[in-house]
Amino acid sequence: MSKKYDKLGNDVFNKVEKINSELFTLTYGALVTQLIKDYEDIEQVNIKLEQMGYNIGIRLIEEFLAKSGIGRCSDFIETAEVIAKVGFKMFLGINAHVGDWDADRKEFHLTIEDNPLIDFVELPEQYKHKLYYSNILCGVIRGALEMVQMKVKCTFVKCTLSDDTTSEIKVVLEEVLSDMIPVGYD
Amino acid sequence: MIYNIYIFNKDGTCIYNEDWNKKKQSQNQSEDQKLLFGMLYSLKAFITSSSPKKIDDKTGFHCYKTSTYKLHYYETLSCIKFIIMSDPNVPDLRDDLKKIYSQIFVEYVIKNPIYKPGTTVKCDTFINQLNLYLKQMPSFSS
Amino acid sequence: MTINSIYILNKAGTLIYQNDFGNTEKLSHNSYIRLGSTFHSLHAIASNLSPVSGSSSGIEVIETEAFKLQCFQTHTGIKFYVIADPNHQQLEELLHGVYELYTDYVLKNPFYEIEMQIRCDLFDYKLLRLLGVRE
Amino acid sequence: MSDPLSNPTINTTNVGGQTTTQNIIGGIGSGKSNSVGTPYTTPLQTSAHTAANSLSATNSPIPTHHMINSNSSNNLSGMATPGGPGLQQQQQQQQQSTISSNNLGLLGQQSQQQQQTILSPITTQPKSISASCFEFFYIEMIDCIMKSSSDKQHAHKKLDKLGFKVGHRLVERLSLDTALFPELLDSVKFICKVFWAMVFKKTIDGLKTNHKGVFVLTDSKFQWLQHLSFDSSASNKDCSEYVQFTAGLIKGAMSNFGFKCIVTFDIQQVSTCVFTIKIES
Repeated sequence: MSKKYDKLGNDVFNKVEKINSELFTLTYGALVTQLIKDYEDIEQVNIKLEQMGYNIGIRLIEEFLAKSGIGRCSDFIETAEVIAKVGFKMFLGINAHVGDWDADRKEFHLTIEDNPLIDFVELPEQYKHKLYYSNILCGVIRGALEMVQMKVKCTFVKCTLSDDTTSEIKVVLEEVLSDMIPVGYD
Repeated sequence: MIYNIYIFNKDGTCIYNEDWNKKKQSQNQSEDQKLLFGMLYSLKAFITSSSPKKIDDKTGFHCYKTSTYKLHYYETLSCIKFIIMSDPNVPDLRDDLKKIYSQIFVEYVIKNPIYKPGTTVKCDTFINQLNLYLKQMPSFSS
Repeated sequence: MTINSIYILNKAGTLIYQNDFGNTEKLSHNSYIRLGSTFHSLHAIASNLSPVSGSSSGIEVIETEAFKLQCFQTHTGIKFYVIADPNHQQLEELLHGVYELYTDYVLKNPFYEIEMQIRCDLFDYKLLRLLGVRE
Repeated sequence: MSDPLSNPTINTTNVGGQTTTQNIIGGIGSGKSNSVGTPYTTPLQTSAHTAANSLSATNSPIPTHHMINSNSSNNLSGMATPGGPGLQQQQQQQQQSTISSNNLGLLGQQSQQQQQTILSPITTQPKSISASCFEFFYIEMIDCIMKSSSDKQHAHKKLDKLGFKVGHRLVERLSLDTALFPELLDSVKFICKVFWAMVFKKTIDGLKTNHKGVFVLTDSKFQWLQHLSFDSSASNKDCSEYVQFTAGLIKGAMSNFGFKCIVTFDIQQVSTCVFTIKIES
């Protein structure tokens, strides 16, 4: 299945309008340092980045659905593949891999390769394992999936900036939401 | 002939509604919108349960027709509902609704920094682009 | 072109006849009743929602990716609707045929009480032949 | 309009198997500066131009030959033929960093790599992301900064500072090989073409100067306002916060070239932005 989505991810990425990633990397870096100045408490910065990601996700999902033409995913496993192979490729031009599924297929890890956000970034010692520099990505996934009826929790479990070998996000499916029931209807 | 367009968002708010060539003056527009949204909700439930084979409750329903009008329907996976009412002989407008979603709504509403997701749509460019698109359709005023 | 099922509702929207054909999986009798009354109310709301002044009929056709529903309402308010293959083109004709069978083998049957459940074997038999012929 | 020094045509096969002919024409044409009776003369000296539908055809008073015509659908942007090495190098780098396969619609992904390796084997292949990804991030960043302080002016200052930091570093990366301390005029021109093309995928449409340290840059289709539109009955139609960051970018870029300046801007009808750079002596 992931081969199919690999190809789709590449096709969509070739079609979309692209810009040099340095502008994005440098602007994101400037924003993070600004937030660190504003909030001092690193945990607050993590939360703010995730919240910003959420606000981005609820818009970005529309572009994703419109441009990729993806239909409904049959299950959470397919959703994970679509995020990794189409979503990350289409927007960030990078590959991500799905792995470490739990027993009842409600939780998986997303491993991200050459994440443009952290190009040329050196995390000072005092922030290692405290600041989740790319936490905005967790928010984007949460926001986007909530718009397609999946309530998830995303957290960074490994980050190369904190000297881990890989950058990994853990995605946990908490609830499948149903359509809003209008008032007065059973 | 196209009479009107409705766009509903995830939680049932009518975020956009415009009429053209509409002959019947409705007393209370928001009442009509609620009635329409509620009706479509139970119509989709009806369709899902009476369908002989498995059907997607979002992309399954295409349109319905009465003696005086035809309602065209397109719902995205993100539960944004696009509805056009036209005269009964207009062919299925699903592809047009899809184009309105991906080329006009996403570009001029979702990507409009001023627009806050979930609120009613009043962006000028979106309205102009939508009217431009619909009015060049042969079935718009035929 | 497969015909999946046929429903007949009386003036009040109560289900008076339902039959499935081919390998359409069966639902419980109560769900058929519920579906019938839901369609009845949708049919009515649809005519109120008409954007055009003047009276509008209720839902005549519903098109979906899996089936097409065609409805025929008599002047006396009886609704016949059929659920069939999405590309079936002769559903209107078919419903008229069913209506004729209804007038011949149900209304003319002295033991049939108006507005009540239809349990006339002859009607069933003729209906199957009508659909059989059309199959 | 085609230049006698035209290059051989390179046939690049599109990913979809459809053969496309890329007619790469480039030449160091010295664009004549033609001042239209305005006090400001237009020194914008063109160094390369595209053959077809170059901007000068759109009767803009300043015959700027559009270096990269982002909406030209069929031919590749101008490529410098044998000119000063520094210039050629800068062309290639800017050429490769702003090829957008979507705009051209014909260049497939690997034919883009293959074409790049011919042109610039040395510099690393730049990563690209989708433009809408940055756009969504930008919308959220502006909203976040504007909400981070109650005083609007203070928030604008923050945006200006952010832009400054990014502009300074971005130009650092882009101008690896321009002269160490370029002249004032060259720096502004660099911003109008190379810097603007990298950030906004088009070049500045008009540059004027009074030769006394004031430059007026006009972008008639400011990219970051393309999707912005107000409710017609809205009273407050101020969208300056979406341009303030760019003013900071310019300031940062200029400071990297060693020029301290003040950058103001004015948003005109539809989405035209006029930036004024005042050099502080």
